[in-house]
Amino acid sequence: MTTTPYTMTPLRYRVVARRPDTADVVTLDLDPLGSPVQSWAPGQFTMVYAFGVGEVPLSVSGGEGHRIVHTVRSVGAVTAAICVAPVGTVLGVRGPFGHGWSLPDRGDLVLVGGGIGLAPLRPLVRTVMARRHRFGEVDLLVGARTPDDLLFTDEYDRWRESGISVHVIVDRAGRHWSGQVGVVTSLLDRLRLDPEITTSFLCGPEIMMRVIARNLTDRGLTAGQVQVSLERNMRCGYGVCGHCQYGPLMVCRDGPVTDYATAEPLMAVREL
Amino acid sequence: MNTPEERPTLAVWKFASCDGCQLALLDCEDELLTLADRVQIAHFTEATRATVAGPYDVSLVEGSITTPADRDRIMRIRQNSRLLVTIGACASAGGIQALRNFADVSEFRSIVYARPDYIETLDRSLPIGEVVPVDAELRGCPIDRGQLLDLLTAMLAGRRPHLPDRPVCGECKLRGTSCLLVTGRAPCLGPVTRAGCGAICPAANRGCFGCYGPIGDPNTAALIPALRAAGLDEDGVRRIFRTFNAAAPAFADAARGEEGEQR
Amino acid sequence: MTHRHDRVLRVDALARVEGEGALHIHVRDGKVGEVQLEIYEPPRFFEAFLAGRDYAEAPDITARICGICPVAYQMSACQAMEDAVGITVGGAIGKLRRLLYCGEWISSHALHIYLLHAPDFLGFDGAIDMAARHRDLVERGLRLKKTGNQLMTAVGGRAIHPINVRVGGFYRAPAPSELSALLDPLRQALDDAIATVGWVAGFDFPDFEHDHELLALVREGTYAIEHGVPHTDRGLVFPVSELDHLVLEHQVPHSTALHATLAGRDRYLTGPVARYALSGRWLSPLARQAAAEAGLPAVCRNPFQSIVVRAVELVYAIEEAIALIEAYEPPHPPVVHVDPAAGVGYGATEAPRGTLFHRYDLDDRGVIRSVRIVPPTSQNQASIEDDLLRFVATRLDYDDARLTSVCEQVIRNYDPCISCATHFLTLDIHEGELP
Amino acid sequence: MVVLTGLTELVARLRAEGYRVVGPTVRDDAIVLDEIQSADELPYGYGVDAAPGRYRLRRRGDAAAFGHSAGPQSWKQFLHPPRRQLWTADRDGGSFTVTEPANPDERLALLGVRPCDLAAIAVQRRVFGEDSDYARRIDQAFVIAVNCTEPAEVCFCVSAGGGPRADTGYDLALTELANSRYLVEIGSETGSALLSQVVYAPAEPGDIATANDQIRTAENRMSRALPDTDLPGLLRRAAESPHWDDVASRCLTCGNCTMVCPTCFCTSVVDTTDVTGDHAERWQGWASCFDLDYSELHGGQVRTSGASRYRQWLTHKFGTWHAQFGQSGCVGCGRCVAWCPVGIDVTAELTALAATSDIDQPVPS
Ligand SMILES: Cc1cc2nc3c(=O)[nH]c(=O)nc-3n(C[C@H](O)[C@H](O)[C@H](O)COP(=O)(O)OP(=O)(O)OC[C@H]3O[C@@H](n4cnc5c(N)ncnc54)[C@H](O)[C@@H]3O)c2cc1C
Ligand code: SF4
Ligand code: SF4
Ligand code: SF4
Repeated sequence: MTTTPYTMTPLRYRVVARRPDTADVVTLDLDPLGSPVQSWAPGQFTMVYAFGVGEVPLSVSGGEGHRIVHTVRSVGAVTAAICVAPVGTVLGVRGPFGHGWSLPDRGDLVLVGGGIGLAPLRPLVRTVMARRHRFGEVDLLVGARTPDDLLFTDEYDRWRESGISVHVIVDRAGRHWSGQVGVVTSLLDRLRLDPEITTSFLCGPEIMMRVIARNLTDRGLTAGQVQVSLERNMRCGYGVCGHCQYGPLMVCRDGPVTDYATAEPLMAVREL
Repeated sequence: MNTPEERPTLAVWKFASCDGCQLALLDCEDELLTLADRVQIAHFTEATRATVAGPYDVSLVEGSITTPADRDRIMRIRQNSRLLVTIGACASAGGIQALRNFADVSEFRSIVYARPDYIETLDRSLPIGEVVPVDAELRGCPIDRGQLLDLLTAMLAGRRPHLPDRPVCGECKLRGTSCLLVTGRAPCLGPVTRAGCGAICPAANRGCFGCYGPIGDPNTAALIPALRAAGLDEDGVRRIFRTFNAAAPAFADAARGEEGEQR
Repeated sequence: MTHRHDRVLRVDALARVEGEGALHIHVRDGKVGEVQLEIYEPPRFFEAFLAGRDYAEAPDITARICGICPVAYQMSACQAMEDAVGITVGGAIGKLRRLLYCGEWISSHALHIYLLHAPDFLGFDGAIDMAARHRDLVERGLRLKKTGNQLMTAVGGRAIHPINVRVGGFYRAPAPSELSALLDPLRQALDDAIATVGWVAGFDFPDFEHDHELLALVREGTYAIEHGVPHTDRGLVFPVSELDHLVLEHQVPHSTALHATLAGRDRYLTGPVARYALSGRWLSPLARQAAAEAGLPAVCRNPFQSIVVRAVELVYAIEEAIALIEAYEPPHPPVVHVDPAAGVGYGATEAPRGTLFHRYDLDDRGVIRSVRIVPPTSQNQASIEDDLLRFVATRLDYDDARLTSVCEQVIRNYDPCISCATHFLTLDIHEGELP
Repeated sequence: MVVLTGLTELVARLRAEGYRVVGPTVRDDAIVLDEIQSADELPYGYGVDAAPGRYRLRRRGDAAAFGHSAGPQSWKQFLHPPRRQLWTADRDGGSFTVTEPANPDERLALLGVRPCDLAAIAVQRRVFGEDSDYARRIDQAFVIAVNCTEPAEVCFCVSAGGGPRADTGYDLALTELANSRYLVEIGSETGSALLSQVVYAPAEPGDIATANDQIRTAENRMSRALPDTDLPGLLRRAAESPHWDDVASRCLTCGNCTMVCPTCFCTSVVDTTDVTGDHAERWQGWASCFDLDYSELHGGQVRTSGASRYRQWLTHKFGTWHAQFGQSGCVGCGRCVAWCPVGIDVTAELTALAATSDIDQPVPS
């Protein structure tokens, strides 16, 4: 086992399976080639290096044992290189970094994932499934641009079977879509919440998280009961490069998951 | 090594320019032959008379557009190129010959030519980006060999080339040069000029004269008093902005502002 | 259109000359009627926009005329400005200038010999194709070129458009250690250059001679580079200040470029062949020996053999650079103080491809009133066309492809730098007959 | 306490022990930090006139070696290098191997570290952590501090919580007395061991008092100060102050302040390949929060306006640094004030913000 993730030198992982999720999102299973990184917790991320192309932060979206699963949306050079990497490709991995979700011992849970934001929630869903009996209502709200952009659709049934209410909504429907159309907040409006015992987990575009978090706090949750996963430019992953500063936070070190009590005043400031 | 058919094709084109920027490619002495193994040099008249028909994966374009015929030619090249990269101040901002943009061209013609009627030129020296879309720009008069190599290796690797939008000051401080403006040694455009050269001028004890053109958001207005304090008069300020990137909007505006003040 | 008695050869982009041009040969009734070297280079109006600029800007601005020989422009500009304001710059600064100039000679000559000219003799389209068969040779050329570039970078701050040159001298004198670091590569380069002479001397040269008057700067006792007095091999000697009376440029109606001639005389030739003819005896012993072993006559009249002369100059420039570095003492300060003053100043130096004249007229604040720049390529223009005319005349039996390629070779003999021909014209080209 | 006469022997001894001695020396009209071969290269007799956006060398009446204030560089040039290779990687078969560069076993001797810079070194050590290359490098280094007897007009170490006297973090600390005499305090066993190998004399009566006097005078001469208020709180409240636009109209966003600041630590990485594509490298280099691409996310930058970038720098240094690292990011060395080409002065900007902070800020929606 490696002793510390706090290094700029990557460890090698091989792509052992590759599943295209959507037109621009791919899920990769990675197994270590030599020493593995330390074990991770849901909500944490790693820095993934594509040979000669560069390195990007990616949330862990699953994995057992030493396996790490990443779900990647191709938006630029590095993510494109990772998305097209065939099985057998060796990537560099550093981490895991940051604070993950903090799951309470009991109560109701509301998980909201927008777009690729569902990726870091997926391991949380798995953990909740394993301890399902401890919690009351568990709602998972999933939003995507179009039905074709929905992630992990083949898992929704299993999630539902384990007692999680999965609600799905898209911005724009296609021809074969019989589900809901609109913004995630409209799903939220229909949920009955018990603000006393609910914990909420949000990951998606910043604007989505703000709207939902405000909605939740308007309905009586304290900001401390809402967790959000933040995103900033990252170069090191452990608080020494400075890029991910968000007010007092170093998102890589103090985040990416933080409670809304901390994030709210920061999100209110322009260009922070 | 790739077989020729698999190799991406590279074309180098020249418009109004001094050839210096394409020479930077031949100046990659240690890498040139390996590069030629990895890419097919499909059109590069400075190096070979062999030409391969397009389309081209990458076109490097040197020089500015100054004649109607060249305007047509760059459009054809654009159609034939997957990626079009401008190399140098001429291609990216019109170059030194864009000084004509601020003068009467017919007068220019008659200064140089006895029979100006033979000369067919545009009134302005146009950057390539004003005529066709451009995928990337290598700045500088001339470009930096290291940046060119990074661009080419990045394209081969699928990487984004490292062309940081930071001022020359960043590189100047990295190499430990003491600031010319602060020590009062020379007026310097470093704070508003895009990095890439390695801050070679301040290191040679002279002010940056802006050959890489403006950064993304230059505050030229705030710099001008410092240039004055370092010894430039209004005319000097106008001239320093009006050299190799005279037609870059931020520099053109700064120079025009000074003209206004003179009146 | 092509038939035996009426041919137009069009070579639309003249490869492997720096800059792009085209060649048109019109053959009528079995005789060469017209040869045109058309230059694509669109006008850039340097002489026009230099007016109104400060004297101190001329070295940087004129460097941009040509990226292949920027040092030549900087040196001629500095010299002319210093002449205008009445100062002389010599001593350690002068030596540093010569050293920088050697860098440009090494780099430019290596470029021309290996990448542009030699492929002609060996039947390749270019150096890259040549490398497929003769990788070691091309690598040797690149190594030589790199050494020249390193020298220019060490003295000038960068190889293309050096930033360290100013009227009066330099902005910064390189530390001795920065220069002595180049001694090893230069010694390697010297071996490479001597091998180069032997290699190019063995090329197959077409049987052809020219009779151009040869013009170069001459400076008693040394091979003139950054300083000298214009001489011709037919006895004309004139101070550079006579430039305007003696070097005339004409815009000939049917020509594509300004042709320079000497007043009362005719076309002439500048460049390595002229320098070698006029100053050959002041080459270093090693360079002279290399020339002798290459079988080079004292005056080389075969333009194809210019490649050998260039190789000999390469040997000389490297030796000279080594000597200058070994004796180097940084000038303190690296610049002679300049007070702007009204006046007319002239400068002439030897660019790798020939004599480069500058003339500036300054007002009392040092603002440029008018400029004249006479680059080597426009001086050689008439000679190139004359060579072409006579060369083609006896080879009309060649097929188009072969004739085209030898004509290109004739042009490349002159290492013409078309961008540096500051004022070339673009003309409408008539298919077939010329007006 | 003991007194050294001259520094020649000290420098020679350090070099003999295998240290690479780095100290102040004159270059390009400034006192820079560079490797020195002998004490002769120290800037004897040079003083500095510094003001916002202005730095001029001047001749002093004496031959003091340390009679100058902070120059354009700080010790981070050596302890946190501007550029360094993190690793190289080479393809082998379907994989690649990563190689870290050998840690140069270089031992630095830092000669003439002023108290503000000692504090800055401690700040950076805190940022990078005890298990960092930075900590290793400074632990291996021999540190010779110099008490400050000559603050510049731009200095404010006292109000930044430091002071002109070195208290910890050195092997030896000098106070420069008249006639090239140096009062020496020993800070470590290594320091004492080295000192035992050079010729010194016992301090003369009055030497210690003179030294103390000089340091006290320096302290009293400090002409700049930070506003006496809770700066993190002030900056939190001032996040949307109109004053940021005012600074932005003057600020070049050139990043000089961040580069000269001895505590600024931000870096970026650059990944490269060679022409074969089989060899890759990663390099790390100083970055600045003033660079437009510093805050880049897919689709654009977070901080595009000059105002937001200036706010980031000032707020981090004097405000959020406390939350991140439990202390201020500023040691009051004055470099950012002197080396800003347009003379923007952090103390003045903070004072201006403090003056307007009573005005109720509109609550951002
Ligand atoms: C904590 C964290 C977790 C993430 N998890 C995932 C995930 O699970 N799946 C996924 O698809 N994406 C995730 N992202 C976003 C992903 O990192 C970016 O899409 C990626 O960096 C874009 O790089 P690129 O080279 O493809 O794009 P380009 O636009 O070419 O980016 C170039 C450079 O910009 C910077 N950059 C650009 N966008 C971002 C960004 N959004 N975040 C940080 N730096 C950026 C990087 O330095 C990158 O090298 C996460 C981001 C963070 C901060
Ligand atoms: S940008 Fe400068 S170096 Fe490049 S071609 Fe134009 S003039 Fe020459
Ligand atoms: S310092 Fe300025 S002028 Fe000099 S090379 Fe760099 S960008 Fe060009
Ligand atoms: S913020 Fe300014 S005064 Fe403070 S430590 Fe940095 S450079 Fe020195």
